[in-house]
Amino acid sequence: MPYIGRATVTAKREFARNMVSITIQCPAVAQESLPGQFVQVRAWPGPGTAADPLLDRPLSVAGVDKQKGTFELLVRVVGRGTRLLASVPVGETIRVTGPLGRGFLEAAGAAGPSILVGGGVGLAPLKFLAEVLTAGGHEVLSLVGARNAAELPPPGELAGKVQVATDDGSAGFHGTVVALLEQMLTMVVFRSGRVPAPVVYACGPTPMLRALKASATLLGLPVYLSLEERMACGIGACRGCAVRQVGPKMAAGEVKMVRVCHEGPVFAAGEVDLDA
Amino acid sequence: MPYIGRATVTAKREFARNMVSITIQCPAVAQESLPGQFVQVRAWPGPGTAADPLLDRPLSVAGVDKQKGTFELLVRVVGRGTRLLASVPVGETIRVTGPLGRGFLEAAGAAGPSILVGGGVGLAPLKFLAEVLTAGGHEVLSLVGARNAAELPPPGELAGKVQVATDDGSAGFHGTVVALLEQMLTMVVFRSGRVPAPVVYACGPTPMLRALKASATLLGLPVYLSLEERMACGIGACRGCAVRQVGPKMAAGEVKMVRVCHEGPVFAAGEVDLDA
Amino acid sequence: MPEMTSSVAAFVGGDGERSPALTLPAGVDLTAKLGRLTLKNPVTVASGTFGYGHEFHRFYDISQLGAVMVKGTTLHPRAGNKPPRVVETPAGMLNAIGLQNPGVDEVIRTELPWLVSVGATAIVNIAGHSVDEYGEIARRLDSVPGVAAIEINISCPNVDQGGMAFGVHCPSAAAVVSGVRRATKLPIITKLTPNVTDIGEVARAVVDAGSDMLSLINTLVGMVIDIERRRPVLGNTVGGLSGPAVRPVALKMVWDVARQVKVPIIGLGGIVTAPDAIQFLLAGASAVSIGTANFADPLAPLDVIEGIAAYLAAHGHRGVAEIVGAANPGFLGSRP
Amino acid sequence: MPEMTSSVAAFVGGDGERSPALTLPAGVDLTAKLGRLTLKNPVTVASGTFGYGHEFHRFYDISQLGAVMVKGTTLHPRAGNKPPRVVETPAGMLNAIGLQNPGVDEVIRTELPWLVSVGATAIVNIAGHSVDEYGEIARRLDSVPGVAAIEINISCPNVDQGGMAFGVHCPSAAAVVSGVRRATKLPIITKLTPNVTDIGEVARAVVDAGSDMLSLINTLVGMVIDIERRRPVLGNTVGGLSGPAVRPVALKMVWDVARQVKVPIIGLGGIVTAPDAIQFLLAGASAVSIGTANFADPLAPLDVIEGIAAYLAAHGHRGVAEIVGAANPGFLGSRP
Ligand SMILES: Cc1cc2nc3c(=O)[nH]c(=O)nc-3n(C[C@H](O)[C@H](O)[C@H](O)COP(=O)(O)OP(=O)(O)OC[C@H]3O[C@@H](n4cnc5c(N)ncnc54)[C@H](O)[C@@H]3O)c2cc1C
Ligand SMILES: Cc1cc2nc3c(=O)[nH]c(=O)nc-3n(C[C@H](O)[C@H](O)[C@H](O)COP(=O)(O)OP(=O)(O)OC[C@H]3O[C@@H](n4cnc5c(N)ncnc54)[C@H](O)[C@@H]3O)c2cc1C
Ligand SMILES: Cc1cc2nc3c(=O)[nH]c(=O)nc-3n(C[C@H](O)[C@H](O)[C@H](O)COP(=O)(O)O)c2cc1C
Ligand SMILES: Cc1cc2nc3c(=O)[nH]c(=O)nc-3n(C[C@H](O)[C@H](O)[C@H](O)COP(=O)(O)O)c2cc1C
Ligand code: FES
Ligand code: FES
Repeated sequence: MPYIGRATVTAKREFARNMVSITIQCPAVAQESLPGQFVQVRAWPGPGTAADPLLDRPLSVAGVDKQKGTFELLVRVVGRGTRLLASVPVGETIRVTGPLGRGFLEAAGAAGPSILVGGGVGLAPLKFLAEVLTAGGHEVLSLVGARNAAELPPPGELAGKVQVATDDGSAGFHGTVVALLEQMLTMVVFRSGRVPAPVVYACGPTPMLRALKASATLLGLPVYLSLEERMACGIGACRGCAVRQVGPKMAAGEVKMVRVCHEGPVFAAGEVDLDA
Repeated sequence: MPYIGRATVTAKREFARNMVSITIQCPAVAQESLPGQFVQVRAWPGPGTAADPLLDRPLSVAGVDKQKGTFELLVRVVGRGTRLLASVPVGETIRVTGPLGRGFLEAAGAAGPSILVGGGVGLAPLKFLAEVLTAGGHEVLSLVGARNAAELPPPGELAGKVQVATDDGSAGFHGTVVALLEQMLTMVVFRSGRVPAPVVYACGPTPMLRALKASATLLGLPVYLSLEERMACGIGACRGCAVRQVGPKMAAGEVKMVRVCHEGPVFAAGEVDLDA
Repeated sequence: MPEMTSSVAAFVGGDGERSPALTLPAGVDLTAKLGRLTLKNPVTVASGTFGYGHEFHRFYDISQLGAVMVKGTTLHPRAGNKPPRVVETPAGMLNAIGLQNPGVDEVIRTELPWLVSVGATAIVNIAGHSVDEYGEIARRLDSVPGVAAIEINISCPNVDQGGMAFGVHCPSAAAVVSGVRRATKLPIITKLTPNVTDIGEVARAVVDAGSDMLSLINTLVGMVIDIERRRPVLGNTVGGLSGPAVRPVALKMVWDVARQVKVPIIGLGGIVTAPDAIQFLLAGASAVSIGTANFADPLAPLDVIEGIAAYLAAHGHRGVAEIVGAANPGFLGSRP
Repeated sequence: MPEMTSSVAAFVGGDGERSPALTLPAGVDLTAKLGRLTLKNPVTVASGTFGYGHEFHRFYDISQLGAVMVKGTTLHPRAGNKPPRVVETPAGMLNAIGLQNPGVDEVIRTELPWLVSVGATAIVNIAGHSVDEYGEIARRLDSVPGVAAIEINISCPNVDQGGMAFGVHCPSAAAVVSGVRRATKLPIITKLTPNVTDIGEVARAVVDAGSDMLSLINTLVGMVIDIERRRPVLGNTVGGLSGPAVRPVALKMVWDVARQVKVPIIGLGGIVTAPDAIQFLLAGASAVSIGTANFADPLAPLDVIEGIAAYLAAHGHRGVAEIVGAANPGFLGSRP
């Protein structure tokens, strides 16, 4: 059963430009969360006392400290909800519902050597995933993309090996993170002929996921994507976040919808239609 | 021209039970305000970024410090707007529009010996008025009513002589502030045959104002009332706060509306219809 | 200022936290009698906002609700509209789900038995492309255990054919209701659309056609445009507006309809809190539905049930019916 | 975290502070051409939310606005409805002012000359109890200096007779417009009510009757009940819902009407910010009106003018007309 109730903000820090790390005291979420799962957050009054913004905001769990009973969010301030959340003073409570959804490793079925590909806020669930994988002794390479150096996370924030890419070339590889992946895969992984092949986990803007799905499929690697879709309830009730299921498991002519908030947010790349 | 823009909360204290005194740095309002005038306050996001609560809240100026450029509000927390205002941390800014409306002494035309009658939040403008009148060397007697002792302002908060009345008799006169006034007027003022007769200024719930209008008219004293009406704009534009003008100045059959926010909030008791 | 702090706390991070069990005052009977349909209490949850109840049953025991109106059910399975399907608006949201549902047979096979198993009172919301289709769905549901009533959705703005098209004109609305009336003995609730010039007229037409009750309102048609992409945000272009934003419109329509028909009314549209719900009861609704509020506060219906009970107790009422229509001088329905 | 602090600051105490003068980018022509009515810019202020402009002229020079739609004007003075006349609702408000105004002759004698004297473009919103009365008001305004256009209000929900009753049926709506058409050579804008099943039908009827332009929407009918007193909050029982809450409904109606008539449309309903206004332009409105937002932020129209100009500049447009209807594939109006 997901937790629903108040939780206290215990720390905040600027993680990268316009991105805030927020630590929240909530033992239930800290205990139960798996990488790739998310919480619904309300950091403003309502809905009874003030109804705008009306809906909670979905945010990935970016890490947990089970001992302390805290979990972390990495929030990019893009609109009013994220701005209100970023403005909650340390010591105040917000409302948290979660953990929700299916995580990366549940989607993949097993842990092993992994390549993590993230852009922008896509970083949040991957940070948690990298921690869990390295703690389990698995090799992890994270490829982190951003528009420029200022938007990159500080070095050392992600467990395992990290390579960065920036659109403007101000740090690391000059280009997209998917281009970086392509280069690395052809150069490194395949040349080494390593078995088992790594699994690719990715989270980021849909165009990035689309590009990634194309290249990785080409290279024959299993790819799991964490999707974002506009949500109303976040708990599976409204069917607002549904995407179309595709792939070999479907009968001809069969139309099946899956909910990003419930069957997802992590899906095998071949399982969902990214083009709707 | 009324000020419109941000102003900083510089101090907060609990004034009486459920009533907060808030000091706001805003030289324009501090300089220009007269007792009985009010400001429109917005202590929450919007209207563009969040539209609920939609409208500003009208609050009387309860005092000014022209030197420091600050003014005071006395706010009773009754709903979401006043609660949000009471929750603004010292150091943060709110939006202020004002001063607005016509004050007590502008309505009365001249200052002189005065009886101030206030219940609940009606205290706010009277506190300011008592200060200005005593500073001008006028005799002031304030009659302050509350449900019980806890809701009364601390002694010394109001300039001039103060008598209190409580509904439950837990402090001062046992009964309404209007009953107290009646008793005092018959006992003190008239027996002393003093000339000029004092002017009565009042602010409080409409039933209190109605009762006061009745008794004071009976006793032949000039009475000025600060009215409250639901407001949308607070600046005279919407005609939402209009009340009907009555009295000898009106032609037979003439219907004239006055705006509480613009021609008021202070009116001569005989000038306005309190029964609509 | 300790008191200030506590009054302030409620304003950061949403409304309060609560237990998943109800605490009710003694001496208040919450039973809601809607003609031959009797509900535990007058608080139901609105179709399309509660799925089939599974998701909420994780948070609280949904048998505590007056009834669960299940997601709009069609004859055949429907995949629904293309994304995005929802977008937030000031104090509201637009949805264009497009009646995604597994079809009536699957609902009968899996969802209704589950609702029965957890003790929930189920009302099945149905939608069709033709009068015949409505009738056929009703026929299949007629003798299914655990169906307390059928709610006819002639007000869904998010499907190409059928849906709201039936609900905006009296003759077609009446035809659907007559068809369903012939197909089932179950109590029929007809759900009205607010997107009409005169909702009273439609209400009278469907009551004359045999509807045992009415529910109102469904969503108002609306849209949002993405100014950077220069196209509607919703995949379906338009959607249905719901949530607190529409509450004053919904209340006015319940008020009007309660003056024009005698059948029980289920009021909905933007209800979040007990005071919101009580407004609808006072206007003349015998029960209410909580819709969009379930998304913003999954425990909202429990607060509403408790709040209504507390209001009744505080005002010395022993039952809900005593306040139904109590603010509406023209209320036509019956009160004890 | 200095950046966080600045992004946070905007959230306490309302939206930003601004200068009462406009700052506009070079190279963007804001002129709005609405048939034979040309406005400085496409941002007007809505009737009933701006009085006759005096109150706002204390805060900024109102000649900077595209136009001022003055308060609904009747043949004789009107006192309006009994209080309370306004009540806040989620992201909106209800009003039942009841057309308080000094009558057309007084408006001609004092208000219009003042508006002329400050350089404002005035559009007079008129309301009558009969077709003849509408005609008579228009006749009196016909040759008055400083009247840029007449806006026919057949959509006011707050008066017993006339008002919205005319606007919900095509024949009566057309009759009012024909009457006014005969009485004046001034450009006529007809203001439509959203409280109808099919606003496109009414739009076509009034355009056929000679309306040069349309404005939409007026308010949705709604109500709020005081649950302690058990009676409607408003003295008038019902009122008109306005503000951000109604924006999605208004936008959808502008979108629909822009696909059915070729005349210029003035879009309104819940506009607060430039992005809100741009949605209406992209849907097919040639200009917009700011209504309720004036109450919550008296300087809102200035932000909207600047924001539209900035959007045009950022997207390489030289004039407003280039984006009118740009998101609406069925847009019927003309674009350069
Ligand atoms: C499962 C899931 C996990 C997420 N995890 C994170 C995370 O860890 N960190 C993080 O910073 N963000 C995350 N997001 C995104 C985050 O939920 C949104 O950024 C947030 O809801 C925006 O709220 P806002 O009020 O600040 O923006 P709004 O004011 O609502 O919108 C700002 C802008 O973003 C657009 N927008 C808003 N929501 C969406 C959407 N769902 N899809 C497309 N466009 C949208 C709006 O149209 C607007 O242009 C996640 C989203 C999902 C679905
Ligand atoms: C000119 C003027 C000066 C004022 N000065 C002060 C002051 O100095 N200090 C102070 O504490 N208050 C003052 N008030 C009252 C204050 O404006 C209201 O208490 C406040 O707006 C309520 O806002 P809220 O959001 O907290 O309450 P809401 O949540 O809006 O409402 C709380 C309750 O009060 C009722 N209510 C709200 N507004 C009104 C109204 N105008 N008339 C009747 N019932 C209403 C609501 O129906 C509800 O029951 C003044 C009002 C006016 C018009
Ligand atoms: C996401 C969503 C889906 C809905 N689906 C249905 C439906 O299938 N059938 C129906 O009759 N109404 C449906 N509705 C309408 C609601 O049942 C309700 O009438 C409306 O939302 C107004 O109530 P509210 O403001 O409390 O949500 C849906 C509403 C929403 C928000
Ligand atoms: C207080 C108030 C008074 C109004 N008076 C009039 C009026 O006299 N004539 C008219 O055509 N519309 C009137 N309206 C409607 C507005 O002009 C506008 O159509 C409506 O409020 C929707 O726009 P908004 O949401 O931006 O306010 C009034 C609205 C309000 C809020
Ligand atoms: S957001 Fe409601 S089902 Fe996913
Ligand atoms: S509140 Fe608008 S005129 Fe007074």
